[in-house]
Amino acid sequence: MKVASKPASVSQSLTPHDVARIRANFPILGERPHGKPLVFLDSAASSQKPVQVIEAMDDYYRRYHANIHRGIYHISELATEAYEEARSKVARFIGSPCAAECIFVRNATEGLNLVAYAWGRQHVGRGDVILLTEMEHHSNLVPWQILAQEREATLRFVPITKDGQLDLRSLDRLLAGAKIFAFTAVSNTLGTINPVTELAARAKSAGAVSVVDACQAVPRMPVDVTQWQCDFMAFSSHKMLGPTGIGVLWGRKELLDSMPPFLTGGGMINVVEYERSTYADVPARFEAGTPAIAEAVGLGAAVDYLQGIGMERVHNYEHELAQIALDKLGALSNVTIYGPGIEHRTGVISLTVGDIHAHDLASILDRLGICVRAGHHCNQPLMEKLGVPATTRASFYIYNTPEEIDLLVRGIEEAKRIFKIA
Amino acid sequence: MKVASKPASVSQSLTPHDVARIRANFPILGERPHGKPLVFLDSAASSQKPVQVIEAMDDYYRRYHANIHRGIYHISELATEAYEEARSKVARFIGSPCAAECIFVRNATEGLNLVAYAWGRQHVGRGDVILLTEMEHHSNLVPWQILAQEREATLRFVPITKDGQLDLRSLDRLLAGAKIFAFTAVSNTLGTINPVTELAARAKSAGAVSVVDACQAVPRMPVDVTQWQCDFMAFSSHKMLGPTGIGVLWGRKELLDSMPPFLTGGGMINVVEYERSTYADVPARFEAGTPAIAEAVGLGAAVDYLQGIGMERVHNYEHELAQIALDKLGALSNVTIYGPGIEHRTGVISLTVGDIHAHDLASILDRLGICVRAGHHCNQPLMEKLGVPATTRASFYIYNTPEEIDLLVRGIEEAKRIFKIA
Amino acid sequence: MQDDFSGMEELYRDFILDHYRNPRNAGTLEGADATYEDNNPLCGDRIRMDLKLRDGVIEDIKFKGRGCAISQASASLLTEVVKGKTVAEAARIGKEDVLENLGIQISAARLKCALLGLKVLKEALSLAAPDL
Amino acid sequence: MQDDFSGMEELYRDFILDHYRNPRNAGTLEGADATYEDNNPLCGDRIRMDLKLRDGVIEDIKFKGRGCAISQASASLLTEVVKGKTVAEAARIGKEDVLENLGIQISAARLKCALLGLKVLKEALSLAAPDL
Ligand SMILES: Cc1ncc(COP(=O)(O)O)c(C=O)c1O
Ligand SMILES: Cc1ncc(COP(=O)(O)O)c(C=O)c1O
Repeated sequence: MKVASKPASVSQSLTPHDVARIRANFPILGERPHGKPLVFLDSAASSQKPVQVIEAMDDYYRRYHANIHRGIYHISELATEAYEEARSKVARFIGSPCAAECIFVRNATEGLNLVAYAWGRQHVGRGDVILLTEMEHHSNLVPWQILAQEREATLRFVPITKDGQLDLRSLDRLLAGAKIFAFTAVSNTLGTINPVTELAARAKSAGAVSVVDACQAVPRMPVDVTQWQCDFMAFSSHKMLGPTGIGVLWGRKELLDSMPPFLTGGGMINVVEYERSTYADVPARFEAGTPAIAEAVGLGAAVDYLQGIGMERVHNYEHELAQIALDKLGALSNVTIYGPGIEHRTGVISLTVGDIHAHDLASILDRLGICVRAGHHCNQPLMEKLGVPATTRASFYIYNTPEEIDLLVRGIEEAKRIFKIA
Repeated sequence: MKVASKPASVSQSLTPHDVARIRANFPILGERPHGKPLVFLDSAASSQKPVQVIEAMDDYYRRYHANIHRGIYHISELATEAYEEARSKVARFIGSPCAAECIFVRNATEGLNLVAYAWGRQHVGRGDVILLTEMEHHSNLVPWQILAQEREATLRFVPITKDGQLDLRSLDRLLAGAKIFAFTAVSNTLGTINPVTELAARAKSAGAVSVVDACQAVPRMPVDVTQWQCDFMAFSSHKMLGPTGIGVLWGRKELLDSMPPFLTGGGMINVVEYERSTYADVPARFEAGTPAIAEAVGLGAAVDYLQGIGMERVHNYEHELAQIALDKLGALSNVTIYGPGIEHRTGVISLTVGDIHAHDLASILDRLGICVRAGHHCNQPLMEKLGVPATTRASFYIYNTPEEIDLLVRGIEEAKRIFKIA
Repeated sequence: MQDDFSGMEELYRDFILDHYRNPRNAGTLEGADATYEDNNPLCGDRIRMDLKLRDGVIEDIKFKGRGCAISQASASLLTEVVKGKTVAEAARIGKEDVLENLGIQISAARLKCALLGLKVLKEALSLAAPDL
Repeated sequence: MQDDFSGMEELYRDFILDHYRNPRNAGTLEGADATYEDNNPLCGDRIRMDLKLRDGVIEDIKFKGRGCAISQASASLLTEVVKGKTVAEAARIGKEDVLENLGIQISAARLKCALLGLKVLKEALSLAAPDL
């Protein structure tokens, strides 16, 4: 790490000492798969959890679990408060002026579907355009395909450049007639950081609502919806130190207020008669049934943890790791790295090694205790575009170290030896 | 408890000793709200969790959390196995011949919506009938209202008798033209146990699919879909000792196989191109995005725990508690109990006390550490039918004791004193 | 066991029970200038208020409702307080005033009950005097 | 560090790498009696097989695919095994046979890779000889 020589950035990033302290909070880092220390380089798929998050949920179940909202007794009041407090924490974390703008869903995927169903079905008609990009995760692609099929709408795609950035030269033409522009803030395959503020502004000028897939952004960088000026944004708890089973759809209040319910049942109603019902205000309107209460508590603890570090520092540290990784991996023969240069990307790095298939590489690394993802990363069409069947992806987070990058480099060298590649 | 005088039933129920051992597994029972021992009589809303469940999830996060399915490394394989093993446990628990018939959803509410969207939108058209009952929870009512509105279909309701049972005399007439018959196995307000096997068979004869809301049944009695011969069944983990954030939709394989996807995105696809996609087989087809992995592990542990006791014994013990409660509460002046006699019901008891509103009663009981639910129990139209704005509901589970019923009785007496009711 | 309930006897004081059982200004108004009804969806409490104004003064007010002692007594008390007041005066009544009138400690879960009447009154006022 | 990989060198033995890099019976067949293609959606491995039968015997077989060394080598090996066999013989080939031919230990996560070729072969056979 070049920290020592860059004093200005020290306070803005994590020191080895900080990282050591962080690592001590993650019990799983003590595991030894195949007898090797765990080197977890798959946080883009799902991050690990600090004890603070695990214990917050544990504590919830041991001390104050009860169904929320309709309970008058003490522990139900505590549970209700904790659930709503988690919503407020999330809202503050993403710069939302109003907690009611944060809907708890299962994961980002459900959040994106919610928009496609509840907003999309209301506004998208025959011949309308839905604009996406060529780097979307299946979760920000398939829901729009289905909407387009149902409504005979047209899908368009912002193309990507050779180095994996959005090619915005024809954006205005593509946006013409668009009702929706859905795009990712950060590519989960290429690591590309997209210019969200610009994209949202241009969507608005064209009369389209902007839907931001912030799955890879919220865990890794300061995100502020007020600054981004987008309309909807979805992300998952499990990628940002929080539990599985919960995610967030954020939406501008006026838009959410105008939308019909999607999933219906207990908790989202106002008056129910046998034949018809009226519905509660947001956010309750979009949270049918007993919600993921313990998970909200866990997500709140994850937000606290990240805020305790500071998202600027999280982002800068990951950037440093990305720089080191690009330098070291880029120096290896027969290694191809996809995506843009360091100034446009975050710590998600996809690569291929000679003719070694990604699965074979991942299997070999696994034996060294190194966890990477191999495959299409829910980006099948992008893989076609890149002309590879699959890539191996290493992704870094606050608990990773430069030493782990060295282990990755050695692992790749070993794979080359086994596959008899120079 | 009359256990001592009924030796035959001892082995079929729980002894005070068994219950004491069970109670020791539930950390929350050591809480002292308002300085009083916790008397938790709201398990119908959400049950408490044994350490076995809490620790299974804890262990998951501490030792082998990773995203599932696409991971080649060791901990991802462990997570994938644990997730699928949970599915198998659930399938065996409900007598399903095939694990793929169990779809993990967030809660029963989402499961019922899934049927309404994916099966309903495909099969229900103008003038078709959707048959429900007058005792359905909002979650098994509102999704069908919306479907009926969209498709100009007709809702019908099986009426209830004075004592809160289904009045089946006109069932054949009501079923004429029905595409769907959705009904609860056990009423969450009245405690009524419905004759599921008969209802499902009569739905089948009439050409309707049967959709069973088993939220209150699966936690409390042996449930076997092969014996019930129903088509779909939904239930929630959080009511059966498991975590929040997960539930199950069970469906007959042929039906699930024939259904289009509902939520779409990562994990539920086969081949994705920019313009179109093909979808995975069930159950993956209905599980879009990163699922509730830790929650599945927790649910699996809950199933193990319940099976360790045996569902016959769970059911019988609850029946005993219900009997005791009906006897003691029924003997109080100015107390009205809703629902059928002991032979048709389970340990969910709704009551009113003089002109004391349910919320006031619940507030008073809360000060004694007694947790009961007050309100409409997501059964607003049923409340209208019963002619009360709200009831107070006490519900019993394996960790409750006859002594806690005595405390409830004393609490009600105190409320009457405060409200100056004889 | 009695001492367990100090908080409860405090909450359900005689005058609360009296307002609950004998609500003041109960009923509806023929030819009201404004009528508003709302409910608390989570618990089902419901309150409707009818207002008659003359020269900016609340000449008459009636309410109808169902729900817990807290919500009904609170609404009943409120009608007593605002009757004869100007619309402007009534519009200035806040949460704190309502809680002070009730004179009891309300837990978070019951706050909505205590304030439902006030919410309905405010809406009715803004219907009756939209320019306010 | 070499000893870390005993399992890996075992898995990626020379003949596996050889089949991966020089797949036998690679390509497609003009006028095939049956063609089947499948993929493993979770990882993207893809295999297509073309069969030509004569008198119940697999006269020719070709495969085309992409994916990991395990899936491609396994498919390549399989084509060698079944070529010249009767349809009935080929239909009897099971998972165990495939794994035995590979002669290596496969972890749970990679099992689908190793068996994709077999799955495609079975489907192609049932297309070519539906009565079997
Ligand atoms: C009979 C019944 N159906 C459906 C539900 C809804 O369950 P959930 O809120 O877990 O989706 C409940 C519980 O509230 C219930 O008791
Ligand atoms: C960019 C992006 N979008 C969407 C998703 C879907 O997230 P989830 O599976 O949590 O719904 C992911 C993660 O897999 C992602 O990286």
